[in-house]
Amino acid sequence: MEEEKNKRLDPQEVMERIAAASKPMVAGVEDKDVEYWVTIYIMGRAYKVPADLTILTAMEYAGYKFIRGCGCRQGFCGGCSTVYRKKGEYKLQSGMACQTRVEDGMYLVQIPFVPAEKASYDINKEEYNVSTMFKYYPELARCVSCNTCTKACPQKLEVMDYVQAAIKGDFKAVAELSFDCIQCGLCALRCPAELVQYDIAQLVRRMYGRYGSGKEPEHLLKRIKEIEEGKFNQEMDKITSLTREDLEKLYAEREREPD
Amino acid sequence: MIKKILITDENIDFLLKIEELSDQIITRCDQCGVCSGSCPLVSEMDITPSQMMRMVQLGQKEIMDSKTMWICASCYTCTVRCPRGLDPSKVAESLRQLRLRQGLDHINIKNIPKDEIEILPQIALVSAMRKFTS
Amino acid sequence: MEKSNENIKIGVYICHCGGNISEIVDVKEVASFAEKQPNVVLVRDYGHMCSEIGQQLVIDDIKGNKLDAVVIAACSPHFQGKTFMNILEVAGLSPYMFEMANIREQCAWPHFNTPSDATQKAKYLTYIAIAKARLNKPLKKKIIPVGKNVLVIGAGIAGIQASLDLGDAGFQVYLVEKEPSIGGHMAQLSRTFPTEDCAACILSPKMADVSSNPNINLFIYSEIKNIEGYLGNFKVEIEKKPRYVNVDKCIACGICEEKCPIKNVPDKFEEELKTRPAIYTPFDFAVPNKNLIDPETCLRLTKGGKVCGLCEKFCPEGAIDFNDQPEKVGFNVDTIIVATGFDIFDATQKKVYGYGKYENVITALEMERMIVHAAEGNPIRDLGTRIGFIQCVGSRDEQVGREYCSRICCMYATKLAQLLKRSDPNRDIYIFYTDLRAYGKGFEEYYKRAQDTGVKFIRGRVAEAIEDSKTKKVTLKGEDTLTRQIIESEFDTVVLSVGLGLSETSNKITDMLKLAKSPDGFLQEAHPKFRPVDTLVDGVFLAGTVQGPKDIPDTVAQASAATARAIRLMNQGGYSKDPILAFVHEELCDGCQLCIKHCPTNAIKISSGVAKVNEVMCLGCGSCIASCPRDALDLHCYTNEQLLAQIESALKEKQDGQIRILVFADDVTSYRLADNVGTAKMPYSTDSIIIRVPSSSRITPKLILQAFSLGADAILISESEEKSSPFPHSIKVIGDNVTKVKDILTQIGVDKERVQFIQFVTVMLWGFVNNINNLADFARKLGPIPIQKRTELVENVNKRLFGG
Amino acid sequence: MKILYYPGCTLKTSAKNFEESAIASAKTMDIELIELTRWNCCGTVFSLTSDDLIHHVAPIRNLIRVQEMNKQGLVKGEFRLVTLCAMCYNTLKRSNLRVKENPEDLEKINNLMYLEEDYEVKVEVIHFLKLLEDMGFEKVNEKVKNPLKNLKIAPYYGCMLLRPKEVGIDDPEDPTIQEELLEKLGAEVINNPFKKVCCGSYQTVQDKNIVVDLSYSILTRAQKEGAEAITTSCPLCAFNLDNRQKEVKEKYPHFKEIPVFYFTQLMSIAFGLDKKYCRFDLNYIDPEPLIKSKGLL
Repeated sequence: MEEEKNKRLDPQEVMERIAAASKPMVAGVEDKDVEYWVTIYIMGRAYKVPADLTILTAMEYAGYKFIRGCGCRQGFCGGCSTVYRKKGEYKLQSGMACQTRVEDGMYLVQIPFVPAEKASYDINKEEYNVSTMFKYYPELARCVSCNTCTKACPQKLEVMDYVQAAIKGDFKAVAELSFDCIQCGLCALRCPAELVQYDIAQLVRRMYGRYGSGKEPEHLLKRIKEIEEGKFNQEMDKITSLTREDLEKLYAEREREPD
Repeated sequence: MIKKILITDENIDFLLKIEELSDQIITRCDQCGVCSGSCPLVSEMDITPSQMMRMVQLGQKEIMDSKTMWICASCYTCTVRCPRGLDPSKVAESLRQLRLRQGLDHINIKNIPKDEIEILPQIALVSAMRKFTS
Repeated sequence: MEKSNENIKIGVYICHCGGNISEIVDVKEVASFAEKQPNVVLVRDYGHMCSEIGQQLVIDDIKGNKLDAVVIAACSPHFQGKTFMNILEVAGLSPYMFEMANIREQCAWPHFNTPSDATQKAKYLTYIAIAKARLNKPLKKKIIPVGKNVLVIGAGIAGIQASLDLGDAGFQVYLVEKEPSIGGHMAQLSRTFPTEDCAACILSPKMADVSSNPNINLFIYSEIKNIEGYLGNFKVEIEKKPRYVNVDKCIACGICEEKCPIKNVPDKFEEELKTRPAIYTPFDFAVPNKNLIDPETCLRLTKGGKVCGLCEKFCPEGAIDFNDQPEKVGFNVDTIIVATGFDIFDATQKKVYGYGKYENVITALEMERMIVHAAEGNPIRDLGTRIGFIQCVGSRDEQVGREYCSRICCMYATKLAQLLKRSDPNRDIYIFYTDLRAYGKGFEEYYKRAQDTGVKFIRGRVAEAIEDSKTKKVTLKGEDTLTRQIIESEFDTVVLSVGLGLSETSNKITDMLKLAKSPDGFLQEAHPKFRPVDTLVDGVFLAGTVQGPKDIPDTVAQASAATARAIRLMNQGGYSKDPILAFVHEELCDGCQLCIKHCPTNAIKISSGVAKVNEVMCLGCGSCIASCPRDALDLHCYTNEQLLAQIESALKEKQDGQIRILVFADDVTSYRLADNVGTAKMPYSTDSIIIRVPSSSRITPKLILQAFSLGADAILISESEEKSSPFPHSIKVIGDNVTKVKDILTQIGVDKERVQFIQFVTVMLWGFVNNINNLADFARKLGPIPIQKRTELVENVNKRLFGG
Repeated sequence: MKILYYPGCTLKTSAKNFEESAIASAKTMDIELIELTRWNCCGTVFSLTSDDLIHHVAPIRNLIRVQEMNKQGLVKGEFRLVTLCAMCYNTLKRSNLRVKENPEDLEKINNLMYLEEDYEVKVEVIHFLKLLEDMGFEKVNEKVKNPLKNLKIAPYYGCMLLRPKEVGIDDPEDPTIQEELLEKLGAEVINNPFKKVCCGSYQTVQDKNIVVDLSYSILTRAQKEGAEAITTSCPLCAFNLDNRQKEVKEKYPHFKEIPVFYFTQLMSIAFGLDKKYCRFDLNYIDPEPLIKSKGLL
């Protein structure tokens, strides 16, 4: 019955509930204040948590301390990849713990880190052509274009398309399609050909950035010129001459977003 | 050293597995040798394609240690010439898959020499991966 | 004179069969039951009806009491049926006024463990036999007049042998050959395996006999335009192609050949290895050994006017006649022997061997001609020292659509190889084979002789041949599968052992005579084991390679066999046939022609607006009857009326709670199978009554529905399995009939499984028993068909069956 | 005539010379080759095991793209897909045939690709050579401005265009389609008996001296028959016959190099198109000296 109630809410009401739930829930709010509850299973163990939390906050509510598997808490660092299954569905889905709402009967487990091997190379010494990519990641040729990676991507990127573009040597397409990749590793986990799509895309983006785009990074160059012209020397000297206490005071009063 | 073989139906499951994978009635091959005579790569092989068919017929698992099915370039010359209308290339593929599907790659793609990778076109790399890795 | 069946006098005899029947069935009870039946004037029961005394008993009764029909309840008609039919004939009655009730194999024996049921069933079977006898007609055996003329198509060794046998036996032979000389492919051969006697030496005397035999009318250089009709009445039209040489005057002196300016016409007889002039004799020992002019290359015939004409000028006998015209000839024959022979496989189709592209790749037939000419001292070309034979070219090869083995290539290759080796010992000769088939008499010894001569045999099929464009030598690539090594070696000459295929002319003949082809493309014999030279068309026989690849001894044997089979029909001047033939109730037929396509031998023709059955061609299967919406078609001895009477009497005495299964059994297989089941004493449900028909395709959907409406609980249609059935497409007809019945049953709400169609072979004893018992249990479980539905079954049956 | 065209990955990189010369010569024949949108790998090499479906997903998705382009009106009722690379042709056509003959496999593949529309098996995969043959090689002859007089060419087919029989564009034992095209271009055609022998294909990755021996026998036999150059229609054959001549030279020092063209390059020259379309820089053995010696450039 409880689950029925959640479903019928219209989006506006959902937003309000998330806002209410996101109040510093972790800090000891009594159970009676919480209106809706759901049961979720973290690595098979059941926990009763307020209905509208994200997986991340729900796990924290359940008592988990995050040493790894959490980072920006805003969905762009790719640290909190999670595999979950909604009640009654057969599919294993994946997403970012900090971006996915809990639902009643959700079974989930965190995959904090994907142990893929990133090739080491010096981008300056590499030539700008297809064989460089195959030199470091020959397994790219194993792609069977089955599109499983696209289905796993929390950022909704067209992962298969950028892998195929890589094989074709269309580096511009790879760079653009893979730009928003947060390197969460979920695509690599699902790939039947055992590729590491995001490492390949990273190499291509670096090559494209260095050789392919042909556009210079104006603000970067402008800033370097300013530094070389000594625009900030005076301010730097001021900070380096401060004592430890002054620095701590400065740090405490710094302007930052609320807890 | 001449080996004695046991003609029993014990190893029939090996034959049945290959027949199922390749969708060929392998017992229909009457060993005429046209596939071996037609194969462009037969000189590189340790056993000839017709002998490969024979060993599958008798369910001899030692065929898995031979390199014949790895030398096959899937050129289908045997397919268009087999008087019995069989397809030895499918039998070779099934033998390869039997090994690959256990997760044992035939080549280690990491030690393909770098200078080779530089000149090999994608069509070569993709085809080789498809045939030699699981 | 024909009595109407009201006052027909029937005598009924119940046989004890020495206890076989009387120990189970109460013969007295059956006898008293029979006495009460209308038209039964006399009933006897006796220990051994088939004995001398028993038979005399019947003869005296017939004469004494002027009986019109006789019913004997005893063993299976297949056992003593013929004996009793002969008695009727002896006593002056038509044998078709006799009916038999099978109360031994199909009653006493199988139901030995239920004597009372067996007795009841014996009564039913006798009751049914009487009902049928009441409606029997005094028919006579059909005598089909068959004269003594036979057409032999094709004058190869098969046609020659058949013609000589028939000629010697005093039959008129019309031998038609499309080539300008008789002899066929055998004339082209050098020697023949395994005895190596020279083909020409043993063939030419036979060819001479053909021309000298008075009974053989040879139509040489002629083609068959049309054949119509049936056994005893085949109308044949042939066209004699113009020779432009008067055969009587020509003495084949050869002067015209010297004078003729055209010298370069490729000679088909020499497999185009040599050329001939426009006016030529087919070959040196040709019969008739006369010249003819080739219309396509003769200057006069192609250009007309006064061009050339040298042959006419120099012919000492004035035999040249440029305006010779094709001549049509027609005649009638009684039987036909098809001996149109084979064509060798067109080796250009096997591109991988390069025939036609590579100079030194030749066919075995070309090699035959080369050996002949080499033996005469003027070889056509130098064959070099390394010669390779490739076996199975166009045989055992699905890539060219020819799966069969041509049987003779292994032996002719072994022969050619030895001849070549012996004529020049330092030649290296190799034969590439997969299976060396030396199966015949003396073949294995001949194969050993080849090995002694030094011919080497490589077990492996050649994969491809490649010619060196400069040296013209041909490299053969293949695998020696015995040592699993790859062979790649050069040869001066490569000989392709080409297989055999049906000859082109045979296709035309096949269409005219509507003969069937077996999957390998050759003509289909009536039965591979028991009628190997017959065809399914009565009076047409096969001889030689037209029926399949074979060597000369088998061909000659088959030719003589075909002759014997033809003589069997022609010898007594007539051929008697059972009167079980289809006929038309002319008053009911409106000439709608629906039945025509249902007759397997298309024996039905429309004449003066009404269908007419050709009694010679009719097989008596009855499969046409179901197709007639107006029941105009019927079958003698198994008329609708008779079958209906049998069905009614089978179901009449059915009490409530009882069930009755009707089994329609085809006489060739199912009925005999039922007998075998009885002889093996294998019990089955006594609720089943077996009714005998020539083929179950006789049982029309209407009859089945009527049987259901009369109270049948389930019906089993059983027919001989297609492969061993004498009736070509009965299985398909029965299938359609049963489907129609099942649809109607479903429409009316009766379980369609009440009618079953099963194909049997005479050894499926358990199959027969289980089917009947299962059907009986099934019917018992379902219970009888409600009365209302039974009447509905036969309402507007025609509309349901034929629609519209 | 507008027709959809599937390039294949190698034609976009190391075999650009094949693609550009093809597009240019097609345009001269007023055939507009429209590249398929969002095409992916053709799924080479056609998977031969009966129970394997995943490897047919890639080719079928390409064929779905043809459906999409028709629905979007980019082409009207044009369900033919032209391929240039023989390997792509073989894989796409055989997969198409596979799903046509096994509807239950098609259903599984359609279910797997639920993000795509269902494939309705309407697409017909044809090769550029077959397209030209169907249009009639005389039309090619009409466009020839610069006939390849006394340029002795031995066409090479390899395997994927001819075998197996159900997809072959010509007789597997005696192909003549390239010969007819080259004759129409004015070249002198040489028959190389090894024109249908395999080049070793992907073995070039695992053990290149297999390829070295095969190319050596194919090339020397062509030279023996008098050929001055080879034509092919597959980037892998081109690589094995052209680039591997380096290793052939090392193993057989007396071997004389011989240029390997794509047949579309010869078409471009015969049509008198600008040399830049042929991208001879991508041919390993530089063919320009030969062409110049014939006065064709």
